[in-house]
Amino acid sequence: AQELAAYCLQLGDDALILSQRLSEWCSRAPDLEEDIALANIALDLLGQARLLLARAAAADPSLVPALPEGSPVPPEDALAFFRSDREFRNVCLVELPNGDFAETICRVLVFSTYRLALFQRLTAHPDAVLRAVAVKGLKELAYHRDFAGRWFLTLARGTEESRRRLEAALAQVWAYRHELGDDQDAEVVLEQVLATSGVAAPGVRPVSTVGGHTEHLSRLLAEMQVVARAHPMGLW
Amino acid sequence: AQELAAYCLQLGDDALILSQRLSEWCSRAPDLEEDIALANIALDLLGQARLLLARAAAADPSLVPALPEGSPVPPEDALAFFRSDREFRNVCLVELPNGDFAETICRVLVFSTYRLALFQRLTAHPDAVLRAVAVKGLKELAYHRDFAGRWFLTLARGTEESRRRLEAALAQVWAYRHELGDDQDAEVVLEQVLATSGVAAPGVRPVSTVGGHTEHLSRLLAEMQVVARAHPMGLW
Amino acid sequence: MSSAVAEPELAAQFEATVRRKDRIEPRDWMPDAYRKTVVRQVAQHAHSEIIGMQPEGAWIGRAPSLRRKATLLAKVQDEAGHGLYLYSATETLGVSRQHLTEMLIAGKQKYSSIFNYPALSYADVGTIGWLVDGAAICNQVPLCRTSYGPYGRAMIRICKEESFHQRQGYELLMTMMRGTDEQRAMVQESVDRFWWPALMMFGPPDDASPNTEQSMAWGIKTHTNDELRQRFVDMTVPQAEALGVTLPDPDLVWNEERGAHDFGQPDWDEFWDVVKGSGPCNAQRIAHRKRAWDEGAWVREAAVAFANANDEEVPA
Amino acid sequence: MSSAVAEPELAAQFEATVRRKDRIEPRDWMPDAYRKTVVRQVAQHAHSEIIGMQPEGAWIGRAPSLRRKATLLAKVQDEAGHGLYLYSATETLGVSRQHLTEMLIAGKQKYSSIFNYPALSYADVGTIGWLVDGAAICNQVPLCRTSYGPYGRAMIRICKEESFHQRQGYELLMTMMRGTDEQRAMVQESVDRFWWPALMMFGPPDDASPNTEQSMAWGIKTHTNDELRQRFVDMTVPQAEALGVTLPDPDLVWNEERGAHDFGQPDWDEFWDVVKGSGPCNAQRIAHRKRAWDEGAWVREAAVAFANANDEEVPA
Repeated sequence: AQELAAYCLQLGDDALILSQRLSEWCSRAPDLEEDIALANIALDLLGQARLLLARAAAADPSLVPALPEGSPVPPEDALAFFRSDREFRNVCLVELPNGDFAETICRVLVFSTYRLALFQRLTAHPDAVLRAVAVKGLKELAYHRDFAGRWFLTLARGTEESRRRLEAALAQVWAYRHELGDDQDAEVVLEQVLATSGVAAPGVRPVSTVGGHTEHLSRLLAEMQVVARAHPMGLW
Repeated sequence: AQELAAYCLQLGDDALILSQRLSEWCSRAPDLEEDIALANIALDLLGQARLLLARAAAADPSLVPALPEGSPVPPEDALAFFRSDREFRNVCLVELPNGDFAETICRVLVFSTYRLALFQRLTAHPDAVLRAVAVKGLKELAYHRDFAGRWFLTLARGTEESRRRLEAALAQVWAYRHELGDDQDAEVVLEQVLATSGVAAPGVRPVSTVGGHTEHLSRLLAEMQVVARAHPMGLW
Repeated sequence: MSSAVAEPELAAQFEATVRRKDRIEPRDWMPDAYRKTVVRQVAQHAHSEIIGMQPEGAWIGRAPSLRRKATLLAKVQDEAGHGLYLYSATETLGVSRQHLTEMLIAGKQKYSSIFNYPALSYADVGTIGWLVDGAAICNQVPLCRTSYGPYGRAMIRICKEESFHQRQGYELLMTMMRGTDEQRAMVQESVDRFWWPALMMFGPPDDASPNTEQSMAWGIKTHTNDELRQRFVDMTVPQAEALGVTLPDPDLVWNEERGAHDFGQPDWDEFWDVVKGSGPCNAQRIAHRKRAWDEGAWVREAAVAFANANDEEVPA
Repeated sequence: MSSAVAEPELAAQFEATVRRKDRIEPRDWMPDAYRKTVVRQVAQHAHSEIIGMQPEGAWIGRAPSLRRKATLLAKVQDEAGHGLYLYSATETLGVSRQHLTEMLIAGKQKYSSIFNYPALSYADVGTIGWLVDGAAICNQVPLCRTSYGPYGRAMIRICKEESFHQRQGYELLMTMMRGTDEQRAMVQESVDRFWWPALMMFGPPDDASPNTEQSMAWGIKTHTNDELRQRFVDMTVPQAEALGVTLPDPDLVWNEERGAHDFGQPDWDEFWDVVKGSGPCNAQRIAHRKRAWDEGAWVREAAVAFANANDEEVPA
């Protein structure tokens, strides 16, 4: 159960932190359609995060931070808002600042491709809850990947500037790809997207992630957790 | 004593928040000399803030937020780190994001000119502590004003771009000038700086500050207070 | 735009349609002044949805529970959707979203002044839902029967979602009122700030609203500002009581004789100041929108270039 | 650069000066290779000061007390000052700060790899002061007697300030260790992350450090990497004991015979990875510096234009 909880926490944190980053686009996207689409992806990931954090809390209640006696904060929120940055289990890739639209597209493309391949396998996981999360997530992640894939192609074939930005963005994201593990299925899909767009896989060295997190996570959490932490007895 | 405390708090908060903004320039200024100078101004203002918050706490201990029994947090820190944004008494001008170097220069110029005029009068204040703060602050503020004034002239007479940016920046700052009160002495000095630089006073309408603060303050405090609030019993 | 050649028959048809309370459709003949008024009003409404994303959007990142974060994100997303429908309605009159966005950024078109007030606490998310969306609904429900077809149909969909948002906002405040003392104080403080600006949302008093008469004759507008304001106050007072907050108006009292509430007047000088650009957030809102639009330019250009290249490849 | 014409007398003078441990001054004759080595080393040192502002600078805004905020701000400001002196030293050899900054941003010059590790908690501010400044001092104190005059004199001033920083960092950790359990855990966690990278600051083992011999012959360097590393370990172990933290090296033990500590080797593969650009923060540090430099370009241009215009007005 502890192993399951740790695993759900890791998957949940990835979704939560990327959702937080994507929601920063709200009212800032290149046009209304993308504003809506990025919010949609953020919402889907937030939904995944809630289910996964709740599962983690149920599987191993000792993970849930202690709150003052009588606090009405539910376990999913205790995990999201009352853990320190050192306790988060997400990959560094999802913590990085958004950068420009190309960086966001590349991150969503790589992240959702790997996660989709993973969720396909999780549909056979022994834990029924995790299985259900995976089944529900498949459609969402396929949409995220397709959205990012379409924009990847568009930016690759659009203008010189969009091409230049896309390649720079891909190189940045590519350097964190190793965090997502070896996954043949995902790699094949990414190769196809790159080939269709006529973009070469960047020849970048993997970034070291010793330390577990980047300097960005603690800042992200400072914002995300500020209201919840100011009201540990609050009802929302 | 309550009136004195409220006054010291207001003066202290102005200094604290502007110091926080100026310290954001650290490692980001146009060149090393300006990096050092802006840090210097931030340090001076931080020093003023500490004395003023301590004076406010001494004059009216009821202002100091309650902390858990046995907390070692001193009053100046309780005021700085454990008040909510609604309890801060600073003007909106100091909360605004830094913007570019021209905006920072215009803000420092206007703020320090008014504060210098005010501190000159405060050297005759009945409260000895406040008097001492004012005396100490005079030299500091004159340096801040002169630094900003020199750069104001440089940007006004530099390139077309610097002129354009300076004028846009001045218009932004000017719209908040009314918060600093009527002050003949300060206005005369500013008129001189503008005249020397050949810059016309912007014809902007004063921005309404109903609500007391901008949307920026709560974000600024989220960052400023995050570590202190995570450790209310912490010793630093 | 139409030439001086009189088209009395078309004009008569138009008048008759409006009188029957039927819809004017994009391909129907319409007076130029009508077209302009519709475009102006719909554009202003669209801009309000888009600018209105900002004050609430600023709190998505700080929502204090994951459930509230999802609710708020979805709500702000809905506002983007409303903007989208409304810009589509202007497009039926040949005015593009891009053109209107440029007018907005250049300060040449307005949006609802309420969004020039800052959102300073999470309670504001609830208050904006309750009071601001509430006032918007009072303004907008009659617009579902507005004479211009695409606008009226957009409003039907929008109003449905707005009522949902209003209930969500009210429910957030209700929940907070059951929480801690600090939370209750946050709610009251928020209501204190938003009450008067919410009343201003109905526009100036009727005797200071010169366009109302013509807009009503054309069936674009169906009630006067003061009528709608009264309706809003009467609807809101019992809600405030149920919530347990005080509305910051000492003159607010039930008038048995009128069967309605008497209430004080907002500070109309403040109203006009904000309309003229001196509100707490006017500059910030436009700068935010301009920055997003400018920073997205290269993406929109890439999309156009890509679409054009594909059109060339695939023969029609 | 110097022509093939031998200048045996000058060369002999240079050698003699170095042997006497006197200073080489900017106008003295010096071998090209010496000049290049000095420029490379001083530039790298200057870059380290400037890049080193970032990890700690990121915590100024979050310092948990006003006293610590002032201390940290002053410390990071000192680092900018150190950068300034050191770039001045390279300017005595005709290499400008602007040129070196451009080389840094282009990734053509190095800085101390330690700054490619992230600062993840406020305890890191203390640990960087204690271990990183501590290691820097071990490296730098001998440099006060380095053969190139302006570099040596800059180092005297820098070392004085660095010792002050080191004591401040240690004092912060001491204070935190007297605080809460969480604070003590933060300190230990921070030391665990920084111990090995601090040992790497002395460079690769002597047998893998090809430049050391020539630099020592020229009096630019006065001790080998391993000598300095040993000195640092011996100095730090008792400080760690006083602090109450464990150094994360199971092989660390006092060797009575040598009168020194035995200790394990850092992961030299990691070291070379970080040097080659794959450290956790290499890209971030350079991007930050590049952005500041690029965004400041218009200001520097304005200053130059203003100075030139004034020069014209005031005849010499």
